[in-house]
Amino acid sequence: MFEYALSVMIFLPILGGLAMLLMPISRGASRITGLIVSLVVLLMGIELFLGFTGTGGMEYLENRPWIESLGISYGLGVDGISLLVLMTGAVLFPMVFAIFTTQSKGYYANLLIAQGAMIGAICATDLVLFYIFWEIMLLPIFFMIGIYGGPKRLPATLKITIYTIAGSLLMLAALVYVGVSYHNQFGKWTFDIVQLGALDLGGGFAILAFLMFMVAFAIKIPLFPFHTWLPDAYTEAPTATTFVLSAIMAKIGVYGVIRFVIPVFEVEFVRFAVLLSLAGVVGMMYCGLAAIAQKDMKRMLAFSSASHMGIIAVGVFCMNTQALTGSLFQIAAHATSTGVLFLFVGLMEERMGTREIGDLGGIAYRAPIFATFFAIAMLASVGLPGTSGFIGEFLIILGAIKFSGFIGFLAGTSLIIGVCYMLWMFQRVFFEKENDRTAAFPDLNVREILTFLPVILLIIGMGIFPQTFIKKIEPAAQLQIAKVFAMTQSQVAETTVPKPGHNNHKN
Amino acid sequence: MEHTAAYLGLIPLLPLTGALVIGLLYMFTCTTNPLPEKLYGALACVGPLLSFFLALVVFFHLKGLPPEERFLVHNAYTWFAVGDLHINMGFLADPLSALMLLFVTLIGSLIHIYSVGYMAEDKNYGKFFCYMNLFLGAMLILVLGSGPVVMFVGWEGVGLCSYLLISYFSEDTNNVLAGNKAFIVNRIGDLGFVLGMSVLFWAIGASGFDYLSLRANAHNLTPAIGITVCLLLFVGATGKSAQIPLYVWLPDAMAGPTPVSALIHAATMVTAGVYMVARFSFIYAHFPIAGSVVAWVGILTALLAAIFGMFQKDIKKILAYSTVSQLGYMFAAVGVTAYSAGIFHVFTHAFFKALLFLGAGSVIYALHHQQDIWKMGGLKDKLPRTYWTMLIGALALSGVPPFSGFFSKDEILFSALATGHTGIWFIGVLVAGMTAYYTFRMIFLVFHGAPRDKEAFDHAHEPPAVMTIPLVILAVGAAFAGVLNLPAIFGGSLNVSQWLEPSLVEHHGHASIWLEIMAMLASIGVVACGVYIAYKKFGQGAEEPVFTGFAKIGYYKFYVDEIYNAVFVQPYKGFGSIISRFLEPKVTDSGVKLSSWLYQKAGTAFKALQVGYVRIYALYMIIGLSLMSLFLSQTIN
Amino acid sequence: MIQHYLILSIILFCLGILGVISRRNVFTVFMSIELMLNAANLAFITFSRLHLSMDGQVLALLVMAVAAAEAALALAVVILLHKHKGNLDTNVFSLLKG
Amino acid sequence: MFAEWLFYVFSVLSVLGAVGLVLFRHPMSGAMSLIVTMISLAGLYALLSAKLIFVLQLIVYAGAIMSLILFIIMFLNIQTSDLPEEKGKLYFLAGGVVLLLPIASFLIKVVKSLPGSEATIVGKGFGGVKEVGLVLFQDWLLPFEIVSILLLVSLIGAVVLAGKRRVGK
Repeated sequence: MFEYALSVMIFLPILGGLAMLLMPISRGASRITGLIVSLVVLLMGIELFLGFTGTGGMEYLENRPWIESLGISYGLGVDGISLLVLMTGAVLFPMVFAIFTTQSKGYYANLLIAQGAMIGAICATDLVLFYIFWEIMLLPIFFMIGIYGGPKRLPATLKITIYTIAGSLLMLAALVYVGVSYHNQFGKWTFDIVQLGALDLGGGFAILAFLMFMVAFAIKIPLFPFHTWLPDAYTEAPTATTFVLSAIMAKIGVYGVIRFVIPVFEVEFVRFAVLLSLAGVVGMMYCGLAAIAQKDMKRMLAFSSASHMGIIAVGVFCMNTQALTGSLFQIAAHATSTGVLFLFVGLMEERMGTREIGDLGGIAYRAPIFATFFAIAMLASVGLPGTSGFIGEFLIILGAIKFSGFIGFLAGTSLIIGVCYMLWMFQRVFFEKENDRTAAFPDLNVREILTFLPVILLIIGMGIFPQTFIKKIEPAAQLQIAKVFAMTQSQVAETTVPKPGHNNHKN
Repeated sequence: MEHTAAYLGLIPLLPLTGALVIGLLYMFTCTTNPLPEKLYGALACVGPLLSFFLALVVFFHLKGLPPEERFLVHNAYTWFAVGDLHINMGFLADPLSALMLLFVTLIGSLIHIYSVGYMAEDKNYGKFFCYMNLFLGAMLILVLGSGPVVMFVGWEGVGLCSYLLISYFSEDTNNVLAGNKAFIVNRIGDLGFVLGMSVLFWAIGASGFDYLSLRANAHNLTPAIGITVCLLLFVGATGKSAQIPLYVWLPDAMAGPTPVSALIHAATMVTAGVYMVARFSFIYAHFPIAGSVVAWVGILTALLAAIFGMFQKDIKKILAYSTVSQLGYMFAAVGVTAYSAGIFHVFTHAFFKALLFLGAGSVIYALHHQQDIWKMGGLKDKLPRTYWTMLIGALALSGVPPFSGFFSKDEILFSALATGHTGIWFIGVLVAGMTAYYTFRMIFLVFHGAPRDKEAFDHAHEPPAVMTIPLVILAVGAAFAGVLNLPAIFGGSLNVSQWLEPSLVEHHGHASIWLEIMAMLASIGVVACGVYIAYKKFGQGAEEPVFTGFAKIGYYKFYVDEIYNAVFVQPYKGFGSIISRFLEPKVTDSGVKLSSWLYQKAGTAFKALQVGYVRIYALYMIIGLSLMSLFLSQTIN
Repeated sequence: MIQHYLILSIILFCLGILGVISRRNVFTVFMSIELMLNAANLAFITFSRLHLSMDGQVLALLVMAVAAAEAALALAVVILLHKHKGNLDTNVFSLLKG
Repeated sequence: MFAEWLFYVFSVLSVLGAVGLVLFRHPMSGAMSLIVTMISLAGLYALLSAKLIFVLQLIVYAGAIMSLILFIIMFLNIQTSDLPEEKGKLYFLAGGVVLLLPIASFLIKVVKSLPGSEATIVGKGFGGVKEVGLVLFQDWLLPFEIVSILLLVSLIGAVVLAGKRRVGK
């Protein structure tokens, strides 16, 4: 029965969400339905995690021909690269349903659909299937921002739509190129990512296709300078959407680079790695600096999230096992820390009607539990040892140093930049004098404590016992890096041996 | 042996558990029905005392082993392993860490006991002890960590606790700002530490990234990488141990409660940098150039801080600068490869500086939070126990024989001379005089002369025994700790140095015994001058002077804070504003805005074509057909 | 010879197009369309003759029926137009303007 | 030979009629010249041996449809003042000719490439009522029925459109 776990995890939420939209049920009932569905997915995710052996290959495979004339199949699978991303998608959703009790039915339904589509995008092993889920995933996001967002939601929706659609179309074009190239080289159609790895691409078109893929993912990550949709969208989106965007969707961008771009475009990837990692580092610093000037807490966190995504991206571009593992780990760590921070901000906004940092103060005195939870999530987000944030950040910096000392140094500055704005915000919001607004702030109630506690424990647990997770993802990372190096080495060997008449063909 | 090694994990775990228990109790009860303070006090002291006891067990276990086998390793579990990088959550006890362990737990316990009295009136009693226990746990991880990464856990952990405790009185913005400053400046240092670790790992870490493996592989380091590693790690040390250029946070850190200043910002955490350099002696000893940098930075910091210390009027600020200054000495010591001398100074300094801080705390407590020494005076009779214990501390700090500070400081100065660093020796002696001057300036102004604030004076009274007993214990330590490391000329045999021998890689300088005696006499003479000048100026009571000229610059600490603010902080914030006000909306976003603008313009342009008359649309069709025909006609024939 | 019929059909068709795009009088436009239909019919019948098959003629027949239907509707519209707007200018119909 | 001669006469007449339609300002004149074209076309159909279509062209087109148009034109009693002012007509005409030339030349090229054939009149067995009827009611039955529905719909549509509206709606 469990061999169809992935399909169930994908389609249970999607069908649940659609059914919820069609059925005339109250908002309370729809919240409970959402909670139950997401809890089922969570349990399946945990079962899947425990059963995952972590040998580096794909597990829980499902494969069914779909459009046979074009070699497109319904292929699902999980390996070390997707495991933690999948887990964030499976684990974090029930919190949203548990905390936000007053939203409308469509809101909950959209959340469920988003979850299903995201899990689909994470599990897909077929490029076309991935693309389809990737697009489906955006629809509920648009609706949620556009319908349930803040006062400036329409421009924000428009911006994210333009950006992501542009990216998606570029990706579609590149995807077609990849499929056609495969057909030209091997005489058959396939979009299966494992087989596409055998492709030997070269020349200007390959670079163009690579850049198209990269732009699509860079927009989603978001990588500097494609990040400008993020502050608006994150700020205007309702809290749960911001949470989903930052905790899961951004990660799918990084995941997409690792899963689909690196195996196919090894040579181009190696060639552009320095540039891309620079973009990551610059984005990290740029967004980090921008964060300190924000007055709106949510917007500040949005910039902080972008800043962290920059550092995660650097880990991917450094091309060594440590950095890649660090990035994969940091994906989960960042989802738990920054994602939860967004939820906290949402709670504060719900209770006090404002997120302006200047309006707040002294919350720690009234709400010690809330303040403690917030502080733990915040410390994880600045990478304090003992929390989940440290392991990933350390591994990424370590790997970056090997890649290039300069990049490593710049990546390291995230230690400082992150702490500056976070402490500044923490001081204004939780310390100093309380005012009328914050004096009435109630501490977390039992339901909320029970909701947040698992994640807080996870943050600490991932910091103290990270090996539980790392041993499942590390073999896959090692395999991936080994493939890149094998491929580029052979390419280099090929280009250095002069072949009369064929010299100009490569490059 | 295995049995004792297992204690190593327990030592930091005990205070951490204490912190957890206290924290949870406090968190869930503080707003509804606060628990009694006694409960928190008792809970808080259990962990440190048990740790101290275990530390003694470990220490004596080590002592029972032959010198070259004196190390215990306990690998609790694999923390994380990626590729060649294999990090154990491991704990190492060797002579060096055992010594640190011993005095950290001892002084930590004493200060916990003292705090029970000092913090009695505070409403957030539980929170305070939660942080204190957490700090002690982190400090013990720092000391016991079997490799740099585990050490870094403690390293950052103590930084966090330092932040939490400095901004403890968080309703006052200045305190929180001081906490932020401490954390951020420490983080700058931590960046150096992380980068240093990374470089070190890629150089020699593949076969094990703990001290023992690194030490075995240290000979593989090339000079370039070795020096880079040394300097990067030293950046980390300057952050944590308040050296130039990152010392600025420590004086501000005095915003925290006084026991915190004593424990964290005098006795333990700030010496972590020295400990770290000593830990990496197997690298530093190979690269004298890096060592010289360390030594010079240290001694210049000592000089600078001593200058500042001479002009301060806040009793805790004086002690803070004196701490910075003494830390400078320690770095000078480890810089000239006299690691054992440096560690010994860490050891004695912990006693006398904790003593001075706690004494200052007593004074502040007695005067109801008055910290300005120009508002004190004549307290000798009111607070006799405090006076005598603080006097011992002051004598030790000034380096008056036979108190502990004399031996440790003299060992440092002699090592500098013996390894040929005459300049460092000269500055060191000068600083010794200045130290004596400002220490006794403080003693005279606080305890001698006539009371300057009559009302506060009348209300002053000796604090309770729970506060004075730790003072006495520390005073005993401050007075006699020097005996542990008596040099040969006094008939001793450098016991501490010998004890530390297996942990360190030292190059001993050779100098004649006459040189040693000359140097010693010189420093005693300078110290005597310092004390004398202080007595002449302040011994009989003096009025608060108005600072002019150099003194004014000194009082304002050479305006370093202001310069840093102008050079680093403001530009940083400025960048932030520029990005969010100008760069982000106007430049980076312009690509999207441009494309949407283009679409709009193109839309307007095409709108003109949509005239609405069907026949015009037919015309467009014809145009299209016509063009197609033109194209197709070429394909025919 | 048969090609001349087709060429004539092309010429008539083009003249019909010309009438549609250059004239604003509803009647003329309408009749130009009729002209185009006739031109098409001519082509059909020519091909029917060329291939000696009846299908072309049947199609022409159907076109005539459609033309009749069109005429009935179009003229009704013209009457309405004249009733409401009082003139016969096709430019009155500009609701397609964006 | 005679047939060829007839062809040229009819084609010139039909083109003249079409040109008249495009150029005459008043729709009445246009309609009259269109009738010329229609009748000429009927002649051409006859030359092509399409007897039935020849008859229908005369009866349905030149007869019924054109008289309906004429009837409406007269019914509306169109004065010269009712006619739209067509100032740019000449430009449109010239432009239209320029645009249509490539299309026409392309089509003519295509036509030229077709196999040539004589258009002699075929006697019995072609284009009569019987032949057309057989094809129409066997192969083309469904389109035929659809066209009949179309006619019905347009009939109703015309009545509804041109009928009187109730006031206020």
